[in-house]
Amino acid sequence: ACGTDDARDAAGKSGGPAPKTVTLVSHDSFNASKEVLAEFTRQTGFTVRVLKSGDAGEAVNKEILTKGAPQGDVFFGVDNTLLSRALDNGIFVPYEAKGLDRIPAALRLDKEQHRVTPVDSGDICVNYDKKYFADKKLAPPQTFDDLAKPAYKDLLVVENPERSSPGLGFLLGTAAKYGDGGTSQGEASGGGWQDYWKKLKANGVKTVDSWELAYNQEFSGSAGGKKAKGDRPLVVSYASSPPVEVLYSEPQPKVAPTGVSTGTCFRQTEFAGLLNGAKNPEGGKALIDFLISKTFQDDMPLQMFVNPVTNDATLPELFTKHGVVIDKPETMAPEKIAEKREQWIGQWTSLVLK
Amino acid sequence: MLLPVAFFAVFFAWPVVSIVGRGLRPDGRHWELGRFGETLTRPDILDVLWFTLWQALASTALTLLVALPGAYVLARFDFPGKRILRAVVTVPFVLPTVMVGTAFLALVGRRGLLDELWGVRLDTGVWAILLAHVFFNYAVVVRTVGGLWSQLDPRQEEAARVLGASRWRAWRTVTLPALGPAVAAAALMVFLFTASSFGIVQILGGPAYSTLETEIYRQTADRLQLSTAAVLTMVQFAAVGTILAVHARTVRRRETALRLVPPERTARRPCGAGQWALLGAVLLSIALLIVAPLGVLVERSLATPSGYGLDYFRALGHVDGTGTFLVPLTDTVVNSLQYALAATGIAVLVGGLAAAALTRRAGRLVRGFDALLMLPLGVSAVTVGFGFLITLDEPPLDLRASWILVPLAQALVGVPFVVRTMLPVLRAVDERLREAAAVLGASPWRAWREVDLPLVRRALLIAAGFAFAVSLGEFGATVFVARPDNPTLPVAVARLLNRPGELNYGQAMALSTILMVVCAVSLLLLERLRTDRTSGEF
Amino acid sequence: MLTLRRATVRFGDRTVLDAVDLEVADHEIVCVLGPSGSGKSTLLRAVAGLQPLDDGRVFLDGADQSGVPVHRRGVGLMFQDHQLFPQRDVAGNVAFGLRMRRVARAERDARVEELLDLVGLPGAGRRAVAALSGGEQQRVALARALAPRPRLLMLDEPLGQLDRGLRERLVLELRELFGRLGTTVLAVTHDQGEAFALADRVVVMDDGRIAQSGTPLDVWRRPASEFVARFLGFGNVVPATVTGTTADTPWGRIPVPDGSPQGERRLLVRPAGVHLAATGDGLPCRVETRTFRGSHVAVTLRPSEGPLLEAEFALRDTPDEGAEVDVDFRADDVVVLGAPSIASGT
Amino acid sequence: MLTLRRATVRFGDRTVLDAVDLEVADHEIVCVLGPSGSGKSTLLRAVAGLQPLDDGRVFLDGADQSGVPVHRRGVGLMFQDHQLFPQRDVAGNVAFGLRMRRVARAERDARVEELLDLVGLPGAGRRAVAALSGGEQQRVALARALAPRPRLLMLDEPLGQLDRGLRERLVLELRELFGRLGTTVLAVTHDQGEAFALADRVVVMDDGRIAQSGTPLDVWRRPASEFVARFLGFGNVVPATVTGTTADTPWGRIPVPDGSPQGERRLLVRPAGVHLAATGDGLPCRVETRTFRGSHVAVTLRPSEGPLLEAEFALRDTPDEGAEVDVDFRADDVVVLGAPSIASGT
Ligand SMILES: Nc1ncnc2c1ncn2[C@@H]1O[C@H](COP(=O)(O)OP(=O)(O)OP(=O)(O)O)[C@@H](O)[C@H]1O
Ligand SMILES: Nc1ncnc2c1ncn2[C@@H]1O[C@H](COP(=O)(O)OP(=O)(O)OP(=O)(O)O)[C@@H](O)[C@H]1O
Ligand SMILES: Cc1ncc(C[n+]2csc(CCO)c2C)c(N)n1
Ligand SMILES: [Mg+2]
Ligand SMILES: [Mg+2]
Repeated sequence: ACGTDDARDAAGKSGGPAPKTVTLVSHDSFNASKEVLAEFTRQTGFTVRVLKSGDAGEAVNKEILTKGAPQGDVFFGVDNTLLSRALDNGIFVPYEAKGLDRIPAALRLDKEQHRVTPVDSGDICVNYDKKYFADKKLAPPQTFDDLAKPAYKDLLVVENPERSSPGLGFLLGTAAKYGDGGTSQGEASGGGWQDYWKKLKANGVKTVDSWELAYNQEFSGSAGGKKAKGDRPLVVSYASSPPVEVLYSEPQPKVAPTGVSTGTCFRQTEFAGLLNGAKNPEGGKALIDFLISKTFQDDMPLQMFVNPVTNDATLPELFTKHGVVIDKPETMAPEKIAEKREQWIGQWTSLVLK
Repeated sequence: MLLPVAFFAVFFAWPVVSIVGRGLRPDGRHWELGRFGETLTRPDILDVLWFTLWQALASTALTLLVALPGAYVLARFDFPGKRILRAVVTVPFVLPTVMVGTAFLALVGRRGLLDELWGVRLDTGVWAILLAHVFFNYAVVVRTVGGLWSQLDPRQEEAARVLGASRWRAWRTVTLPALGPAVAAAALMVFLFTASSFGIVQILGGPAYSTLETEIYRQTADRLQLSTAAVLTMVQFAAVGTILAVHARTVRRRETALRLVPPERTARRPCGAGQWALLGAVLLSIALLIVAPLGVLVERSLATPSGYGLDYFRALGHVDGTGTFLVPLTDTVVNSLQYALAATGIAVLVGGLAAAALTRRAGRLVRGFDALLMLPLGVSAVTVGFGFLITLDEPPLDLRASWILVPLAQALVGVPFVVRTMLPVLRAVDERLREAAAVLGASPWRAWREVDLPLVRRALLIAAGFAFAVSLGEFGATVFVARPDNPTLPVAVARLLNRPGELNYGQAMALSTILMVVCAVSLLLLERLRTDRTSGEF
Repeated sequence: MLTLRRATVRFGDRTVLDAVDLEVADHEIVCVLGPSGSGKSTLLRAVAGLQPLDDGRVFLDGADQSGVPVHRRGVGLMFQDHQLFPQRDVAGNVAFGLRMRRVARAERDARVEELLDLVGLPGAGRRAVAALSGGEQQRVALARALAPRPRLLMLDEPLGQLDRGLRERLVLELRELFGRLGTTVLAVTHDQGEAFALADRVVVMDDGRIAQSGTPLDVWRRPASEFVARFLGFGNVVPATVTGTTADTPWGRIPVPDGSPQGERRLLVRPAGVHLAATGDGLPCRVETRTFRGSHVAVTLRPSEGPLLEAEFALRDTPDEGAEVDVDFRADDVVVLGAPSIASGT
Repeated sequence: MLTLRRATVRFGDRTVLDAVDLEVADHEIVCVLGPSGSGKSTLLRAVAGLQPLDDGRVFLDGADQSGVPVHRRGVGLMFQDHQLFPQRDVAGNVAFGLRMRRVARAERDARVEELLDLVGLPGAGRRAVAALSGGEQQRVALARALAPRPRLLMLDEPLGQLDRGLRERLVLELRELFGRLGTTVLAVTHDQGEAFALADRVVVMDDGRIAQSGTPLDVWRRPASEFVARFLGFGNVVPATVTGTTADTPWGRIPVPDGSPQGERRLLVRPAGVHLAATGDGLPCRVETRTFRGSHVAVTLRPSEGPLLEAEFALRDTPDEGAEVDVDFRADDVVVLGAPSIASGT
C-alpha cells in the first residue's frame, strides 16, 4: 500500500514488450506540474514515473555506477560541471531530440553525438540582503572584486564546492574570471583564482557544507536566516532566488527582500539524456522531446526556478518582475571543468578550510 | 535463524561486499590492495580517523553520564506525565539531522537561547557536536537500559542494603552488574551511531570537521572515488568489528539469569529529598537538553511575520502559487506511517527471530552472527545504498525502484535495535521459568510465547518503538534509495528547505512539528499497548 | 535493643501489621511464629527499613529509626527467598557485607571460610550460586547474613529447607555463636521445634497482630488463646465450664490444673494428655485413624460423645484402627484458655 | 509407572545421581528424603526430562523417555523455588497448565477456584504473585502443579514453608486427593513427619545413591545403615557385638530384639528406648542438656562409660540439668544396623 500505482506497474511490466511507463531519473529538485505530465501522457500514451535519486552529484554518480542496467529510461539533471564525467562514463546513448533548433547553439554541448539535450539553465550568483545594505547605507557588492573589499568584510557565506553544486559553481565562476594561478597546492604562484580566494579568506568568507545551511541558517536575508539570527548578508545562491522569495511569501511583497550581485554569476546548464540500457527507449525519446516542448519549458521556471532554454518559451511574470537577466555570466567548457575540478577542489580545500 | 541470516545476507552483506569489491577491483579482476597503504598514510585521513574515534567515545561517555539517571528515573519512579516524557525523549530520534542541527544552534549557537540568557555560546564546534549527540541518543540509553531496569527485582538491591551497602553502593555492586549487558548494548549503539554521525557533524561542525562517515560519503556520493571509499569502509568494518568483539566478550561474562518482575511492581513514587532532587535534576536536564531544542522548532513553526499563528500549518494544506501541492500533507503523513510500519514490521520480525535464536544457542558461529547483525549501525548508509544499486538490479530482486526498498533499508537499522534491546532481557529470563512452563505441558515454542514473550514484551515494544522512530525519521538510507515521488515527512522537510522563501521555511518547521507529534503519539499508543495487557493471559 | 511501637503496615486496604508492639532485649533470641501470611516477613522488613511504616515507630537502642536509611541501621536480614547475587560466586556473596564494611581482605577470606565450614559447605567458595541445591543456597544466604555480625540479626526462615540433622546441628551452633558474639536475633520460623530449640522467647503472630509472646515452654504449656493452641497443632479445643479443678466439657468431666481460670472458658486437651484407661473406666472411643509420626503415633478417636479427639501414643501402645478403647485425661496436659493476662505482648 | 535404571547425572566431576534404580508403582506415593545436596531435586528434574542423563534411562509406563521432550512426558513438577510466572497473576499461574491442555475456560476457572480453596487462598486469583508471602507463593506453586492432574506428579518440598497446622491439613487433603484421582506421586521433603504422613514408601538418598527404600514404619524401625539412622536424627549409634538377644556396647550390655543380625555390628538406640531406671539398676549418667521439643524433652546424658547418650522424656518425667540418673534400655527401640538385605532399593 506504500507504493504508487506506477511502482507496481513497473514491477509487473518490466521486461514486457511495450511498457506503458517511462521512467525519469532525476535529482531531488526535479519538479513538474501534474497537468504537464498528464499532458505528456495524453500526447504519447506513456505515463511518467519519476525517481528522485539524491542531489545532483549523487544522482549522476548513481547512474554511472548502474551503467548498463539503469533504474530508468531518461536521466535529467546533469549540468555542465558534471557533464564530462557522465559522458566519459558512457551512461547516455545518442538521441537527437525534436525541436533542438529552438535552443541557442551555445547551450548545445556535445553537438556531434547528441548524447545530451539541454533543458534549462540558471545562474549561480551572490545574493544580498537588501535591508541590511539599506540600513547600513552601503551599496551592495556587484562584482567578484567587490566581495574582496574591506567594506564587505565578514559578510559573505559560501558553500563547500566539494559538497554542493552552487559552491562548485561559484568556485568555477572565480576560476573563469581570474584564471588558474598555478597547479601547485597551497603556495599559489602568482595570481589566478587562488589569489582571489586568499583575499576572500582574509576578508572573512565563511564556508558551510550545504546551500540549505548557508541560505537558511547563515544568510540574514532569508526567513530561516532571520529566525536563526543569521548574520551574513551575502550568500552564494541562484539568480532566481529573489523571485522565489517573493513567490513563497504571504502576502507577497512588492519588491523582493533580496537582490543579485550581477557580476558574480556562473552559468549552469542542465541536460537530459537517454540512458544506456533503457528498457523503454521509445518512451524515453518521447520524454526528451517533451522536456524541450513549450508546455514543459513554460512550466519549468516556477517548478524548478531555472530559465527555459528554448527561445519560444515565455518567462513567467514573477521572473521578469523580480528577477534579473544576467548578461555576461562566467562560463567554462565542460572539458576544462572535467580536467581541473578535482585539482581545484583540492587546492580550494587547503586554501580556505585549513 | 534462517530468515534473519537470509535477510542479512541479501540486504546487507551482498550489497556491501559488492560495492567494496568494485572499489578494490576497479577493472573487475585485479585487487588493488596498494590502496590501503596509500590511503591509510594520508595525514588528512588519519586526522579523520582520530577525530571519529575520540568524538564517538566522548559522545558515548557523555550520553551515558547524562542519560543513565534519566533511565533510572523513568524506570523506577512513578510520576504523572512519565509516559509522555518517555515518548518526548524519543522524539529527537525521528528528526532529520538538519532539524536537530537547526534546533541546537538556536539553543546554544550564536545569539541562541543560552547565549542571550547566560552568554553560553557553543556555536559550531566539538561541544555542539557532543551535545547534539547526547540530545539525539538520550532515548537509546533510556530505552535499552530502562527496559531492563524497570524489570529488575528490587529485592536484590535490598539484600545489599541490609548487608550495609549505601543506596549508591548497592546500585553499583548489584544493579549495575545486572544492568551491565543493557548498558553495554546501549553504549555500543550510541558509539556506533556517533561514530557514523553524518548530518550533525556536517551542520554543527562545519566543513572543517569530518568523520569517517562524512569522508566515505564524500568519496562515494560526491567524488565517486570508490577505491578510497572501499578502504575507508574496510577500516570502518575493522573498527566496528573490534568494538563488537570487545562488547561480546565483556557482556558474555556478565549475562546471568536475573529475577525479572513486571515493571509496574518496581516503580514507586519518589520519596525523600534525594529522590526528589534526582527527579528534578533529570527533568531539568531533559527540559534543557531535549524539550528546549524541540520547542525552538515548534516556536518557529508558529512564528509568522504577522505574529504567532497557524499560517504555516494551514499553508501545508493549500495549493501553492504554481498550482500544485509542493507537499501534499496527508499523503506525506500517511506515507511516512506506512513506511515506518512496514520497516518496524520487518525489523521486529527479523530482529525478534534473531534474538530468539541467539538466546537459545551458543557457539562461535552464533556469536559471530550476533556481531554481524550490529554492523549495519556501524557501516555507512551510503555504502549500503550504493551497494543496493549495483546488486539489486536483476529480477526478481530488482527492488531499486520499488517502495519496499525504503522500509527494507530502514529495517536494516531497526534490526540491530530490536536485537540489542531484546537480547539482554531474553538472556536474563531464568531458564527455569521456561522449564516450569515445559513441565506444565508447554512446547518450546509455546513456552517462548508464554514465558519469554510477556517478559520481553516491554523490551519488544521498546524495540519496536525504536525501529518505528528510526524509520519515521530515517533520512540517510532513504535518500540513497531512489524513490518514486511520494515523500516521507523528513524528505518533504528537506524538499521544503531546499527552496528559498519564507513560506517554505515556515512550512518545513510546521512539518517538523507534525513529525514530532506523529512520533510522540505513535510511541504513546505503543506504550498503551504495553500496560493494557500486563496481567493475565492473552 | 529493638522496640516497635504500634508499627502498622497496610497494603491497599489490607492491614498486614496492625499496631504491633514488640520489644527485644539485648542478646535476646526471639523467634516469630505464625501462620503463612500473618505478617512475619513484613515485620522483619519493617525493622530493616525496607518496608515503610504507615504508622508507628521502630527504635533501635532507643533511637527512632524513621528516616534512617537501611544501611545505617546496622541490622542484618536473611531473606526468605535468599536473594543471592547471581553474578557473584558463593564466596562473593558471603563476603559482600564484609566488603561493604571494608574488612581487610585476609580477614574477609578467613571469615568466609569459617562460615562456609559452619554451614556445612567447606570449600564451596568458588561455586556459582545458580549451581547450588535449594538447601545449599539457603545455607549460603545464612552465611552471608552472619558474616558482617550485625548487632541485630533478622533471619527469615533460615533453616526451612534443611534436613533435620543439619538443622539441629545448626540450631545448636547458632545458639552458641550468638551467645558468644552477643548477637540479638529476631528469627522467623514455621517450625515449632526450631523455635523452641533456638529461642529465648517466641512471639506468635496472628493476622498482623501479636497473639502471644513468652518463653517457648510458657507458650507451649499455656497457649493464650484458642488460636495459639490450634496454631501449635492442638485440635482438642472445646467449650467448658470450669469449677475448681474440674471442668464440664462435651467429653464429660475433666480434671484441670490448680489455679485455672474459672467459669465459661475454652479448654485445651493436649494429645499427650489423653491416656488409655481400663475398659469401663473412661470415655469410650473408637480409633478412627492412626498416623505414624516417628517418635509416636497420632491417633484420631471418635468418642461416644463430643467432637473428635486427638491423642498421641507410643508406637507399642497404639491401638489398631477401628478398636474400641476407653480414655481418660490428665490435668497436666489440660489448659484452660483465654486467661487475659497471658495474651498480651512482652 | 516410573522406572529409573542406573540413572546417572554428573556435573563436571561430581556425580550427583549415581546409577539410581528406582521403581514407582501406579498410584503409589513415594517420598524422597535425604540431606541437602544429596541429589533429590536432580532426581526429579531427570525424570521430568529437564536434566539430561549422563547414563541410564527413565521409563514411564514402560516407555523409554530418552528423546521425549519435557512437555510430552505428561509429568508435573513443582519446583523447590516455585518459579511462578512473575507477569501473571495467581489465577494465571494456576491456570497455565490447564490452558496448555486446552481445558475450556469455564472448567478452568472452576478448577482454579477449587485449588485455591484447597491451598487456603480462596479469592486470591487476581493478586500479583510478587505481592504474596513466601508461604502463599509456595501454595500457589502447589496449586499450579496440581491443576493439570498429571499422571505422575513430582513435588519438590511442597510444604516446606508452611506452618504446621496448614501442613498437616494439606498432607491429609493431598493424600485424599491423590487417592481419589489415582495420581502417582514422587515428592521430595526434608520433613520426616511429612514423609511418614504422606508416603506409601520413602526413599532415603545419600550422596546420589539410594540408601534405603521402604514403608515409613520400616525405615523408622529398621534403618538400613548408620547413615540412615543418623539422618533420621538418631545419634545413639555405637559399635556392638551381638550375641542372641543381647549386645555388648560401650554402654554395657543392652537387650536387642529377637532375630537381630549377629556378630560385630553397628547398633542404634532410639532416644525413646532410653528409660529412667531405679537408682543402681542401670547405667549411671549425668544430665548434660535439656531441650524442650514440644511434646517431649530431648536430653543429652553423659554416661559413666561410653559416648554421649540422647534420650527423650515426657515433660513431667524429665530430670533437671546436672542431675544424676540411672538409665536402662528397651529392646523395642534398639536396632542392630547393617542387615544388608534391607539396604537395597525396591
Ligand atoms: N547445575 C549444577 N551444576 C553443578 N552442580 C550442581 C548443579 N545443580 C546441582 N548441583 C549440585 O548437585 C548436588 C545435588 O543437587 P540437588 O539440587 O539435586 O540437591 P537436593 O538433594 O535437592 O538438595 P536440597 O535439599 O538442598 O535442595 C548439589 O551438591 C548441588 O550443588
Ligand atoms: N507487596 C505487597 N503487596 C500486597 N500485599 C502484600 C505485599 N507483601 C506482602 N503482602 C501480603 O501481606 C501479608 C503478610 O505477608 P508476609 O510476607 O509478611 O507474610 P509471612 O508471615 O512472612 O508469611 P509466610 O510464612 O508465608 O512467608 C500476606 O497476606 C501477603 O500476601
Ligand atoms: C532558486 C533556487 N535556489 C536554491 C535552490 C536549492 N538548491 C540548492 S543546491 C541545489 C542543487 C541540487 O543538487 C538546489 C536545487 C533551488 N532549488 N532553487
Ligand atoms: Mg514470610
Ligand atoms: Mg533440592
